[in-house]
Amino acid sequence: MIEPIDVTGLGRDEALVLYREMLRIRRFEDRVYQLFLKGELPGTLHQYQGQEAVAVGACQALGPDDWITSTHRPHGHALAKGVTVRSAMAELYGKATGCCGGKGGSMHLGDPSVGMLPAIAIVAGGISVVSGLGLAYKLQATDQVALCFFGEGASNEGAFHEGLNFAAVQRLPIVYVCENNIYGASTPFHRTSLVPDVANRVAGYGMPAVIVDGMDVVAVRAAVAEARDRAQRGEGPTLIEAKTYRFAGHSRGDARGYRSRDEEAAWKEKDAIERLGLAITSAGLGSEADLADVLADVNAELEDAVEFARSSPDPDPADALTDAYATAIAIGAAL
Amino acid sequence: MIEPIDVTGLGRDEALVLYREMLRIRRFEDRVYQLFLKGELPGTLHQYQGQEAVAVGACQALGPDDWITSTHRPHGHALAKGVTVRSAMAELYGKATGCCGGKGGSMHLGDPSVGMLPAIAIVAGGISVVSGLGLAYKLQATDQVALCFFGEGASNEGAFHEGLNFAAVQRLPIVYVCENNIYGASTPFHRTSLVPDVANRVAGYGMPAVIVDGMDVVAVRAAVAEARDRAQRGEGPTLIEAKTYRFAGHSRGDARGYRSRDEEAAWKEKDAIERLGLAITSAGLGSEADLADVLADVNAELEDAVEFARSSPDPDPADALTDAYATAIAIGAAL
Amino acid sequence: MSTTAQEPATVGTERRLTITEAIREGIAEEMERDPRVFLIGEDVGIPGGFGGAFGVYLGLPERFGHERIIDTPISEKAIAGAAVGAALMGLRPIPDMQYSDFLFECMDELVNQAAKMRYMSGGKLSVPLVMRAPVGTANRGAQHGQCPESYFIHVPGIKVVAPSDAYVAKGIIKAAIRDDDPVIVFEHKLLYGSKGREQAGGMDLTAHVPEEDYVWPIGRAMVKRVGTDATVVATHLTLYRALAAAEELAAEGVSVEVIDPISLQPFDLDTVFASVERTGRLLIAHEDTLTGGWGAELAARVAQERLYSLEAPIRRVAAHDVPLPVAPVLEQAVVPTQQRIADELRLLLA
Amino acid sequence: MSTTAQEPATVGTERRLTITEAIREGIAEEMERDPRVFLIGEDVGIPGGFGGAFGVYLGLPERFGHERIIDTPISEKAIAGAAVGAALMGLRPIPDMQYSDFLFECMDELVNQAAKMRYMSGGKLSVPLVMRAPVGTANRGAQHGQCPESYFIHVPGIKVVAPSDAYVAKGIIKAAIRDDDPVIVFEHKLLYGSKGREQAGGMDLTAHVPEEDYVWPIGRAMVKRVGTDATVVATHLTLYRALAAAEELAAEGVSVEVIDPISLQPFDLDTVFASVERTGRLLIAHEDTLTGGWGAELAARVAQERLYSLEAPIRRVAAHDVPLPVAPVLEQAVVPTQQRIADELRLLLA
Ligand SMILES: Cc1ncc(C[n+]2csc(CCOP(=O)(O)OP(=O)(O)O)c2C)c(N)n1
Ligand SMILES: Cc1ncc(C[n+]2csc(CCOP(=O)(O)OP(=O)(O)O)c2C)c(N)n1
Ligand SMILES: [Mg+2]
Ligand SMILES: [Mg+2]
Repeated sequence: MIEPIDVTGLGRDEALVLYREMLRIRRFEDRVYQLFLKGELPGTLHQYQGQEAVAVGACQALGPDDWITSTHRPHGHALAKGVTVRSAMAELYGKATGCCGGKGGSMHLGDPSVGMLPAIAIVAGGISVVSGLGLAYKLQATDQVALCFFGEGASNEGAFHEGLNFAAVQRLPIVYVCENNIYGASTPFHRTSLVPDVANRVAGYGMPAVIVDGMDVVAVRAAVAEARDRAQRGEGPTLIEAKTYRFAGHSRGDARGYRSRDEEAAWKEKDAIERLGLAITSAGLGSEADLADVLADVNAELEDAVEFARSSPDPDPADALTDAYATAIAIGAAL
Repeated sequence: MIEPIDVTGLGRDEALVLYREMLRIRRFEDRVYQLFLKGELPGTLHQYQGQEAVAVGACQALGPDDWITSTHRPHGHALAKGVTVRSAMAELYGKATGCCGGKGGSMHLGDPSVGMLPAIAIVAGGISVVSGLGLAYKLQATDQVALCFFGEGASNEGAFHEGLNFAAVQRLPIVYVCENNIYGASTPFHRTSLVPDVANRVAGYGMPAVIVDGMDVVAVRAAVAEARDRAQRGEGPTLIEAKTYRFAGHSRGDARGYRSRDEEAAWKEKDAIERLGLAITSAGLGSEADLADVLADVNAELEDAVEFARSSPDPDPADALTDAYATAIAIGAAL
Repeated sequence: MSTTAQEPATVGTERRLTITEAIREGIAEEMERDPRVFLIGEDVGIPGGFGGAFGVYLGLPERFGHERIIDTPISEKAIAGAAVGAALMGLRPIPDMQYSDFLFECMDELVNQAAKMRYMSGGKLSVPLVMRAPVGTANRGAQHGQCPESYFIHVPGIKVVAPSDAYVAKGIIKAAIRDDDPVIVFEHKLLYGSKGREQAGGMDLTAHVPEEDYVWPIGRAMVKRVGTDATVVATHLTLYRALAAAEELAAEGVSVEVIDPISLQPFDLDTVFASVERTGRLLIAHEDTLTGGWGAELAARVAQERLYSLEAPIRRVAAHDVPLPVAPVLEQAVVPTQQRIADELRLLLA
Repeated sequence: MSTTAQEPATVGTERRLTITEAIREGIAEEMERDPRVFLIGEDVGIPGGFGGAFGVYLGLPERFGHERIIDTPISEKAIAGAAVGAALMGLRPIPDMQYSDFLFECMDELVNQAAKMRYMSGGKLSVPLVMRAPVGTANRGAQHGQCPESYFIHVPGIKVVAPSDAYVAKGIIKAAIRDDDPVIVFEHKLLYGSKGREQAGGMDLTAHVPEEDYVWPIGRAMVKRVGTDATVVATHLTLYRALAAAEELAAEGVSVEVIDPISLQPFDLDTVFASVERTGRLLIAHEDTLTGGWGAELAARVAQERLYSLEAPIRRVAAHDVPLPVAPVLEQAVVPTQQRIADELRLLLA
């Protein structure tokens, strides 16, 4: 039985935006998976279905000048932060029109123009780098805030410890959003930690932590908004642990033998999109028809993006040799 | 005013052993410093005066088959674990008779025959490696325990996080002894951590922590003994944070401008050797003359060691090229 | 070291295995033989899981139990550190690094600890560990396709091997496990013989692997193709591309010798020197980037030791000096293709 | 890139500075000029502290404040990561690594992040950071004396420089700060000009450093000594030993040219090629270990591009392939001494 989330105080437009943003990610991922199975997309995929409330809730609480860092599983973060569906899709196809010109790919989606670094596919790599974003904002006394997405598995990396402690000591304007989807690849968190929550780990840095229902987009948005305010007041970073679940396998071809179908079913009951949809209709913020319209829009947007990507040119092979350096050094001539 | 430590229940022999072990380290360090200033010793020194109660208390709680790991500041650990004064001194001189044959030096003192790895001078490096000692004991089901010395500064390294968490999850037989001497080089701990104690940092690993007076050798010994018992019972690792102070500078030539002379004086009042000496005489475990005898013995041992080191041969230069590999590969012939 | 060495002729029934199967078998045999051998890494033994990032360990937990197939948190420093420490205590750990790109997370443990502990102890200790680290680009972008072998030939105290077929892979993993020094074993993802990687250039590769116990000695190269006009030294996927380029040139009447060095540190220079003495021409080919790659060291050795055998400048063909792009068309513009190797050979012979 | 370049003749009053002073001045000038420049590292600005491990930053906190001289916990990954992130946001961080041996603690941030972010972004971002990392053995043993320059010439996306005198040091640190790419600046501890290191072979080195604003371009070598019979390319302490060896050979009637490459990536090959074309003989000398050192790459380039200029095999002299021992007699048996360089030159000329 799906329970609606609490939408008290939410306006109709706001509610439909949240719904649309989440649905866009879900449909993008589903569509991308089909395309991958058809052999249209090279490489591999780490998909985001199930976790949409985290990306959308978090990014909806940010301003356009706030930057995010992301992970090997960045599709949801990218779309939520405003990377266009066209440029994300084209990047997955490895096309010249992709957001990284075909040099990044699925694991490195990003776009500086919307405040997203190329995603970092080294687990916890973004935690290292985000300190510098916060430090830059602090030194320049802007009111920007940096937001760092990572998984519960990343909290076992040394980078987590060094990065969070440094940010705490420096009172950097950073919001850490840990998406605890229980598994790091095949490994359940409880086999890698004697404490149940990642939130337990930051008291040692003097950093506050908040646990939030990661299947409730409104709750995530509220938690991030509060942490952002705190950061902007100069009070330093906050960790938000969003309890969530990835509906798909870790990457393409994962048969998910390490978890039960019952567990999966229980989490599907908490589907963030359905919970918001139900809340919208129950609270009279919108009708079934409104939701269907959103779906139709999103589908149209996606088909346009697929078409765009398919018809985009491949990158010029000669471009493979540019962009390693900002000030060119002759490749092959210099050492 | 120096306060004696509590020696209730301590026997005379035991008390004098603890006294001798600490005094040997103190006098070794003082003597070595003179020799260094005279230009007899190459390289640099990180000295241990002030922290003797930690090394001695900890090592006295260990069995001969328990191994320790050490740091850039290893002289005290080495002597406490049983590295001979002769072989330690010769190693500082860079002589062939040194405990590492002149290949290790001040920062890498160690001796497998007494259960001490070459000290690791990369801050927190020993924390990485000690996991493997504990794992070996666990896999082989011996009742050995590994003990890892490190400074409070090392608790800011990623290795601390990864190592302690791994050991906790695996319930490895390890005792972590953090010597919190307040400073990491010139940097006071409170500038690098919002929490006052390193002990605050391990709850996130589900690991118990104990804070102990690091200027009380008996208290340190008791805490380590208890942690070792726990480890032998298969209950996993413990962190012991010993509050202590290095009386000398960080390394040779440190003018200690980053701390006050008042602070230094206050800590000298807690001198572990004097506190034990006073306890021995007040409790009637020994007389002033007994203590003077110990000093005389230690001094004789030291002069013998200096003589030994001075008269020992330099290593054969050809030996510089051996020992990189166990199974030799032709150096210069192979790539 | 012997100057040439060939895969032995098949005795008895042929038994063709993929590299994945060969390594699994080699590890299993050594775990059977020696109770000190154990595996440690991320996702190596989780029930219902992957058996390591490339399925190499599937079935091993059932045989050897979770005491000896140790799943860890995502903590590369902890993995490498635990391996170093256990090796120092006399065990024989096989730490697993999913992708060799993650070796950069535990460089201190490898370069400053594993490589130096024996020396610092004055030869009293040793560090017999075997780090497994898959390499090779496969449409996954800049952080999941590097070939970092060459960093490690620069670390005195560490041995580096790079097997490219199932026969050698089994023999050398066994040799590495029995070796008393730290060995890093680099395998190429596209040579595992797993299905589904054809699109990225993966090869459906098998070789005869005899049932009897054997090792391939660390430090011994294999002449994969005999020739008289030029010598190519290449590893991994590039080796197969070089062999194909050699065939291409054979059709043009040129006879190319192709050597798989297998071991990069120590390196079987004798085999290369002997070949260059005969052919007078040397092309070195690797997927690792050009500048500072192992090919530079080999070229430098030949330029010092066999200059007078050379009839033409030593050439190298390698990945261009850029990070790895993800788009297939860009990727193939970076790594050495059969085409580029053939072109380089033609220049070498011009 | 110009083929030869010399320290300019002294104009006006001579002003001799140590490398320490020159780098301090260069950093201060750039901090003055550009508010985006800041320093970050361990023990860099603590009041009453050391001003960095080698005193380079003494006085800077008083001038620029603790906002721009940032003391950190002992957390190399945090330091490097913060530098990468701040650089991506347009600032110009100078992270400090006390000893280059500790770079192995933040290899991921350097190799996987700093070097690749620009490329992965399709050229939309850049990472203008300057990592300072002192090198060189000085009786401190295996973990405090390495010369890891060569690892980094193998990282596409990173630039590597190695100044050896005060004039160049100031010019190149300023060039590095103004450069839009990540640059690692390796300086040699025994060349800082600080007292008290004579026992370990330290040199009391100063050079004229003009007051006016200048940069030494990254990628330009300097011919330190003109000669006709052989070319030596050497850096850091080994450069001075090579110059001494050249004097030694001058007494034997041999004329040796000595080149300081200064920049290892990019590398001023033109200057070396032009020299080798004249002398026909090349010796490469560095304190980094031999196998896989930057000398291998230079040798390979010459063997490919200037083979026909060579009148003798290219030789290399470098630290032997072992970790660093601590005993002075062992240490000097490992690193290239003046004696070994002179001997190698004699072999080169034989
Ligand atoms: C340093 C590093 N180690 C290992 C990996 C391989 N890897 C990729 S994703 C992953 C699991 C990450 O788990 P988590 O942080 O929980 O994120 P999730 O996949 O659940 O989103 C692993 C082990 C990696 N990319 N980087
Ligand atoms: C990875 C690393 N970073 C930095 C250093 C330089 N360093 C040597 S000792 C030291 C301070 C260590 O402080 P702490 O751990 O408290 O030990 P203490 O010196 O107080 O015994 C530093 C920064 C190092 N050796 N290794
Ligand atoms: Mg997860
Ligand atoms: Mg300390």
